[in-house]
Amino acid sequence: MELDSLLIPAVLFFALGAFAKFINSDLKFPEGMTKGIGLYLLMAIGLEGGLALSDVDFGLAVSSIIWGVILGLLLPLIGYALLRIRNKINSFDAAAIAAHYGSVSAATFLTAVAFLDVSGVEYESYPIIMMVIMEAPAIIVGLVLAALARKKLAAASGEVAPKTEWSPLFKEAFTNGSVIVLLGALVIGAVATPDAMAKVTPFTNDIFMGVLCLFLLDMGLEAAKKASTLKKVGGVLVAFGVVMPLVGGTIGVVVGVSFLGFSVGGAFLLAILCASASYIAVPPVMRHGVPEANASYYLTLSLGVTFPFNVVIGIPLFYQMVIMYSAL
Amino acid sequence: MELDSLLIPAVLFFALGAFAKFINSDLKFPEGMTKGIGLYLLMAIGLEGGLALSDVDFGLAVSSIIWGVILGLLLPLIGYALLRIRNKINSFDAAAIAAHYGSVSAATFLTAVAFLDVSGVEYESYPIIMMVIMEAPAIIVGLVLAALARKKLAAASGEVAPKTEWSPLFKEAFTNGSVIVLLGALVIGAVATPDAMAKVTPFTNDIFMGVLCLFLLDMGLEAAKKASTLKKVGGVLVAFGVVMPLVGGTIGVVVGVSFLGFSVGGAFLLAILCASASYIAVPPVMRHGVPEANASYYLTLSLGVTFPFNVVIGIPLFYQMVIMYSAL
Amino acid sequence: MELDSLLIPAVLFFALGAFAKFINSDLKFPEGMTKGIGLYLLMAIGLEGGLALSDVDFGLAVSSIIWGVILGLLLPLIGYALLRIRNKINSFDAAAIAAHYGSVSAATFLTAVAFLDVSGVEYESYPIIMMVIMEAPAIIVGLVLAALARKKLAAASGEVAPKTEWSPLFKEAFTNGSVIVLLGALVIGAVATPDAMAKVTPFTNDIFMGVLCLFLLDMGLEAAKKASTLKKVGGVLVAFGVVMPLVGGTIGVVVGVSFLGFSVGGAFLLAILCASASYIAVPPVMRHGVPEANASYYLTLSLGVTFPFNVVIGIPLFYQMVIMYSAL
Amino acid sequence: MSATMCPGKSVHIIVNATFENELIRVLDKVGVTGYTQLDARGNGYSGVQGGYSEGESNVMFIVLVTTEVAKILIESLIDYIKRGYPIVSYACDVDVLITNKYGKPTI
Amino acid sequence: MSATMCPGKSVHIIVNATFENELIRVLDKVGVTGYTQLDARGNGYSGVQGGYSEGESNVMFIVLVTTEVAKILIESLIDYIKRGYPIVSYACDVDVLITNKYGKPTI
Amino acid sequence: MSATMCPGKSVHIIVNATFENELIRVLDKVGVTGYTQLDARGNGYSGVQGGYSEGESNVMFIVLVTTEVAKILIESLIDYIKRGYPIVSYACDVDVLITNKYGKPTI
Ligand SMILES: Nc1ncnc2c1ncn2[C@@H]1O[C@H](COP(=O)(O)O)[C@@H](O)[C@H]1O
Ligand SMILES: Nc1ncnc2c1ncn2[C@@H]1O[C@H](COP(=O)(O)O)[C@@H](O)[C@H]1O
Ligand SMILES: Nc1ncnc2c1ncn2[C@@H]1O[C@H](COP(=O)(O)O)[C@@H](O)[C@H]1O
Ligand code: NA
Ligand code: NA
Ligand code: NA
Repeated sequence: MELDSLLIPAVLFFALGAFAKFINSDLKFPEGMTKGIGLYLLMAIGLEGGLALSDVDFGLAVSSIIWGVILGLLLPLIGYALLRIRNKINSFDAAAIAAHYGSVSAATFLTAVAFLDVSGVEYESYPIIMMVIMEAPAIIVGLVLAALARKKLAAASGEVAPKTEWSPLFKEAFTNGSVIVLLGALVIGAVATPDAMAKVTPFTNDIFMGVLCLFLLDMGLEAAKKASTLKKVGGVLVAFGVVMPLVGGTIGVVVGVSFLGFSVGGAFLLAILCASASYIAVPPVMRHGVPEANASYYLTLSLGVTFPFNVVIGIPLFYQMVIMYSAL
Repeated sequence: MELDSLLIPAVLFFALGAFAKFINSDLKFPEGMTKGIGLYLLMAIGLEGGLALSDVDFGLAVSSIIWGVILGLLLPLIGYALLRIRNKINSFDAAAIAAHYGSVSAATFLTAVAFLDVSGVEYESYPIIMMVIMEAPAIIVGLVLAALARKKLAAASGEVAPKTEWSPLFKEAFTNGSVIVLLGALVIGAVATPDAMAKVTPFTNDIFMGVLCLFLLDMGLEAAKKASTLKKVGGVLVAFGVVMPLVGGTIGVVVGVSFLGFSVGGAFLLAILCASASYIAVPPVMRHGVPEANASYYLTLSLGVTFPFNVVIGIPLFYQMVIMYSAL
Repeated sequence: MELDSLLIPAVLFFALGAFAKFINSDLKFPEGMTKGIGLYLLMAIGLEGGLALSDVDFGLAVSSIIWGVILGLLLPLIGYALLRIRNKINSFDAAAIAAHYGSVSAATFLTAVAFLDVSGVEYESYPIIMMVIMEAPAIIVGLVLAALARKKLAAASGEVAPKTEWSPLFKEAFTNGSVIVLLGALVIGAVATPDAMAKVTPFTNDIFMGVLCLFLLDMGLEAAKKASTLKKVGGVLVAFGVVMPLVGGTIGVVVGVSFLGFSVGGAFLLAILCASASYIAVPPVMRHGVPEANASYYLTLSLGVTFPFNVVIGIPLFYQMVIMYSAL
Repeated sequence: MSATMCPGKSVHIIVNATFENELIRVLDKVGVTGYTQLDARGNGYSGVQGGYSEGESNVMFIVLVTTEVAKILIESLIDYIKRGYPIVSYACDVDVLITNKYGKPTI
Repeated sequence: MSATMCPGKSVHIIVNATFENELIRVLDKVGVTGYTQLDARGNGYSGVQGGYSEGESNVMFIVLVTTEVAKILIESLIDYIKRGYPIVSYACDVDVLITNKYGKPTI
Repeated sequence: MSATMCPGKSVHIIVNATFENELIRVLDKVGVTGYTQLDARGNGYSGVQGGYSEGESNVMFIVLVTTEVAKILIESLIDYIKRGYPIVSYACDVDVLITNKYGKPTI
């Protein structure tokens, strides 16, 4: 099983991309291509989730949403605490990084879905809803932590802390493009007539897995490029990039199985959501909201460390973890 | 029926795009993506039309072409007359805008096709041929009207009007990229062997509706962006952007049902052609041919007013109109 | 048959692109689109080849690889000799051009595949492997020929020849993006489970032919653009652009039928590989490795002369040649 | 140069693409008559901006202004930097063609 | 600067992308030795050019020329503007590296 | 200009896109503090670079440097050209805003 999971084409294309970068190939995607594919993937997964919503248990959907908010608030706090141990990482960097880990990575999620599809394992659509939900709370926690840090710094130097303009920052947390496409497609998938949706399925479903392969090829290139700058980031942060997904994933397993009663597939997807770190939606918000933080830290960590870790180790690991924990 | 028509995914994605812009989301398509998708849509619709040409009645095809030319000449004249009432809009702007409304919008046409497909209504392929035909006459009328205006202006100020170089302008009317792809694909669809075409169908047909959704998502973004600059354009022009499609669409209904004897689906598509305004092919030609006109006027009108009007109101309206008029 | 072969949609779209350029249409693909489609095509053909590898005869596969290397070394030497006849073309230009003709054009190969598919002719997967193999040897021959020319020139002028840094150049020969994607997809197609591959097929197989049409539309535009600068290149080189594919293709027919025992389809594809000239992978390597050569020569030749020659004349010609030669 | 050329400044501002809209607001406040935007990549103290995502792309603004407006614009940029935002900027003496089809001042 | 640098002008021309080919014809007529083109967006009297379609994109040409050719080029541009076309242009004193692999004048 | 502006040079380097990484190595060797890259098309003695493939695209580097570093940089470029590579380059006097959020020298 474990080895097999690495032999799904999506993961192999990720490895191919990383390999190409490793041997210094000139392989390069045209600008905008990956962003375009990313929009397609969000749209497709959203429609798929929306379609599935018709069979959804309302009570469980509400519980999922509540748990999504809780996890979105809890995980960045844990991340911040881990990063601030022994004061190695400054508060601004810690706040910005923590926000990334409280949020989610759609690419990791989709690779996990590919893993389940290929293995023939069923899963609920609640985790897709949770993916939409978990973005915003983590961003808000990150911004609040940074504001507190700013206050403390100002107090220490006897100055008045500059006032943070919250409203545009909060707005960004709720209106970023990924969330809109995902949530919008979810709603459209739910309200459109089945006949109409059937016309859309060849695009959003049939060719999905192949497109994902192309996407992960470029992700492999980019992750390897980021990984090649790891030494600038330092050992403490790299360690965090591995430890945090383990912590988050484990929490996800427990919540998925014990608190939400998901099937193996569903709990596994929730674990992946908790383990993954955003690298598209959150970075721009943190650039604006926490300009004091070093942007290369969070991009390197989430794309160069945590994303490959989850794809290669996290996916088979959390799958086994769910099976074992469910069997307890 | 009416409400249902708005629930087809393509229209919903258009609304999603407009909504994203409305709440100031940072959602953005990578440069070139929409243009690329547009090329695909033209190719696909052209091939589809070409395939259908084999079952076509030759006499009716010729009548359709003749009517295409007539409408392409007539509509911009009507548009110009409407705009020049009470002399509120200067002649150059009126000429340039009129050309856009005599021409057609492939995106509106495709949304109408999606509407028919989802509703399970049949339609002939003649309107596709007419779509190709209607581009050029309208452009020429626009250029001639502008040349007359130039002459009049020169006469008024006692100067000699600068000579218009017609040939490069006419050339542009017939060789613009959209027309070439559409017409070329039409011919290819007609001459290629059915076996060969069968290999192309999964790309041009099966995934078509899904790609259209993605396209309309970006159209929604752009239309809303344009609509947000409406006040610069002024009330008279905005009113024209609503009245002209009503006039054009009504003429289309009459011609389609009474003069060409199309089915409900076919007459409806012709009405949409007449009601729609170009926003890709005509603007560059008018930039060159009528540099005196204000480019932001015609782009704002066709994309910011008439396109959304047709998608949301025109499509269900003209469909009802065809049904009622046919029943007379 | 001959005429029919030109009526496959892919070739017709190529012609449409050339026609559009010919009438000076403003048709233009957005930047990056063709490159993106090219990556898709390489990925798709690689996976397809990899899937087919399971039924492959190991001995014949090894022979194919060996013959790939031999042809990759032999063809550029023949090309160089032809170009240097009567000393009309300088050594650097000849070396750089020869490398292009020893290498291959995936677009030509895919058009040939489309031709076979539409004609319902079977073919082996060995030529796909050979396509991967033939890139590198030709590049190396080109670089060595240029180094020799440099030495001779230096000797003639009494100077010491500048030392060529081989290792980065050789590296480029083996690590260029096209080779990596093609070879990588081949391996992935071979090792991935059939179930997993089945999920990818709608993307890599079903829509393939349609995507190829779009690709060839742009190739037509570009080839015609290049062809319009032919007079800068001169008669000798243009003649070479037609003669060399005839020589290469004939060699390919003989090797395919007599030495490798391929079926008609397989031998035909090998002939096309030998007849075609690279226009994506080799140019950048020659820019670096033979900066003395004129880059516009080799781009104009391979894209403006040889590519259209192969698509329009070479494909039906070599197909007939294989049939006749096999019947001997 | 000739009478239709008028001396001015071209102010170049390089900024991460996520700040594009914000910088446009800064320019609007200063009241420039226009600006040109170029998508850019780059390298500097914030590391390589390779163009992969918006957060790793730059935008370069070129703003043609009179010497007086240049001063005001640069003061605004310094304010902006002091609020913590990273931009790189430079100015250059140029001759601006003031003939235009609108008959309004180009700078 | 050093002897391999030669004083000249860089003439910058910003024009709507639909006029790209036309402007190239203008440059060809003037007989410049080369030019560089950058895809651009922008804002000015014609409104925001956001890059959505060709009609809403700009191209910026940079042309390196001698002071004499600069004059001729700018005259051509003024002619062009007078025919009704909107362009924005500015010139800048530069030192051009004249060493090149072709042994021909760079400007 | 004001005290926060410091005179320097903007060195512009136009090179075929296939040499992008090589040129970055040249810049790194000279030890510049940063650079900005713009994707470009163009025309010159090597013919039209229309942007179709990497081999037919240009990149324009803009490097802000002190007058001293400019000299060193241009020497490196001349070396590079002598090795057979085609680049076009020019330099311009500019005032660089030296205030930055890193408190390190911009040039
Ligand atoms: N010395 C320089 N010359 C040209 N561009 C620079 C220079 N330093 C920084 N930049 C540009 O400004 C951006 C931000 O700089 P920084 O904040 O130092 O990372 C970089 O990504 C470059 O595009
Ligand atoms: N003051 C300015 N500074 C820099 N670029 C400008 C300026 N004014 C106009 N432009 C550029 O020139 C284009 C056309 O200007 P306009 O004709 O005024 O709309 C704009 O889209 C900008 O890219
Ligand atoms: N006179 C010039 N002005 C501006 N850019 C130039 C000039 N000459 C050459 N270039 C640029 O430099 C590139 C290479 O020039 P060349 O090596 O002469 O072909 C061209 O593609 C242009 O982008
Ligand atoms: Na997470
Ligand atoms: Na119309
Ligand atoms: Na060959």
